[in-house]
Amino acid sequence: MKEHLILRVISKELIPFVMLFALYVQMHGDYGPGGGFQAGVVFAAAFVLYGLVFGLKTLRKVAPVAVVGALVALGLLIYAGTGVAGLLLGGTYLEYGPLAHDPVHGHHYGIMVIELGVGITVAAVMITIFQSFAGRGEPEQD
Amino acid sequence: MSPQFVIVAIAILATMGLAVSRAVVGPTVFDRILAANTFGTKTVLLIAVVGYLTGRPDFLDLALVYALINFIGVIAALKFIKFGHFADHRSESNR
Amino acid sequence: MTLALDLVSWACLMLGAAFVVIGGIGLVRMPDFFTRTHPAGLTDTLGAGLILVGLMIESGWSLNLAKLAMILIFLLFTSPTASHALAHAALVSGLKPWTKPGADSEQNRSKP
Amino acid sequence: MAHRISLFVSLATVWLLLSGHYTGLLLTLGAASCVVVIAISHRMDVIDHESHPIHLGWRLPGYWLWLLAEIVKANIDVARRVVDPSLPIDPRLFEVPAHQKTDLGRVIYANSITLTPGTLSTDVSRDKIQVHALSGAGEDDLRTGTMDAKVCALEGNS
Repeated sequence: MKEHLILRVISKELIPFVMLFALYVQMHGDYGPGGGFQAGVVFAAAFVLYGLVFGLKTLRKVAPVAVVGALVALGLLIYAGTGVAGLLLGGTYLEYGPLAHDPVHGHHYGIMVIELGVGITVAAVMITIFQSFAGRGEPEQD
Repeated sequence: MSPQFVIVAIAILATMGLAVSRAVVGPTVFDRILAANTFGTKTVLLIAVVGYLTGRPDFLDLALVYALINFIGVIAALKFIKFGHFADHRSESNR
Repeated sequence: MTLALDLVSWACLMLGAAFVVIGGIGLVRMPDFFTRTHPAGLTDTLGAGLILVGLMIESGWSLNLAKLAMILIFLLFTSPTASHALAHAALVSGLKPWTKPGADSEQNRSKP
Repeated sequence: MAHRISLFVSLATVWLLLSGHYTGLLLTLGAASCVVVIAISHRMDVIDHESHPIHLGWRLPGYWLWLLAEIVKANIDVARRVVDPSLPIDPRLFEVPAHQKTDLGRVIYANSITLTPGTLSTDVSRDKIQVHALSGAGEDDLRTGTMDAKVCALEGNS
């Protein structure tokens, strides 16, 4: 659909704002509806739109399968790492209190980092799913 | 409860019902996608109005997300009925 | 909120609701796909616009106003794009537009 | 570069309007988000004069106001036709010339046509746009070329 003029121009206009909106949902998880999972899905939606309009090959160039796969693991590592950090600092697994001097701040930062991990993993998994499902029925060439 | 929001919500719901009936009747696949698109944009409005009706304008974030997903969904559905799959096509000559 | 603003908000919401319903009726009444896209556009432009403007007046100067404006701008960008893509795909796939029976409008029409 | 700066400004504005929490932490995160988005957009190659038409400048709001009036007129016309029991429609498919010099101009023209109910652009090529109109009135309106000229003026000479 790359040749589709209107779709191409409008998508180019929209994609940055979709991504920014996803990050807004990510960062404001404590204040309103939102959080890591929703943010990840919206962020991936920007890539899905990009892939639909500009083609799967271009999407693979922008978000290589290896990098996206690594991001799935990175998000999980951030999540688990926060838990272990709490453990090392004298709490239990996934206890946020000890992460900062003030337990309230600790909770705040802990949740934010955990949500970031969730967001990265969800976005990366969604992009991976799109790439592998969209690849079905691909002409066997290139 | 403010009556104007109730009236608007009912009007939107009625239109959504009409859109669903069009989606069921068809007859072509494009009619159905058009009806689904209309249904989607009306859902966005409904979320916004219901947010005000219940005094929780936080819902506006959800309305934005829904508008976005609706657009991407229509484009995806179009691409799918056109090519039968999402992969790159050898002859993408659809200007 | 002052009475005047309240009245304007009411008027916007009611007019918007009316346009949305008329668009819905048109969606059912029109004879073929291409003519149906026009009433669908009705609900997406003035219908959605008036309802969102009514809500904007209702919310006053706040961040909700900005969010409503964003929804409106987003709809105004995406809805014609989706309609165009749909109509284009329908035309390419060989769907013939319905014309008024008996009137061969394309040939008979004198170009102004 | 100018497009990146303008994208940053608009992204930051959107963030501030969405956020509503102006604490140090969230403002820092917001700035970081804008930078991340610009980095990814750069990688996607979606920042250019098409997606971010700063060269249109202040002519754009004026055009929008004019378009708004057109939309209102067209809406009332189509609404009248829909509620009329005899359904007075006479749909037709035709082509109108498009004198815009750039792709962006043609996109604005085509989307303006679609945005006014009663006319719907179905195909865009180099120098003409195929339009489906609900009635003769819609066709006559477009054939006067007012909208075409307005979009051309919007493009300017840049």
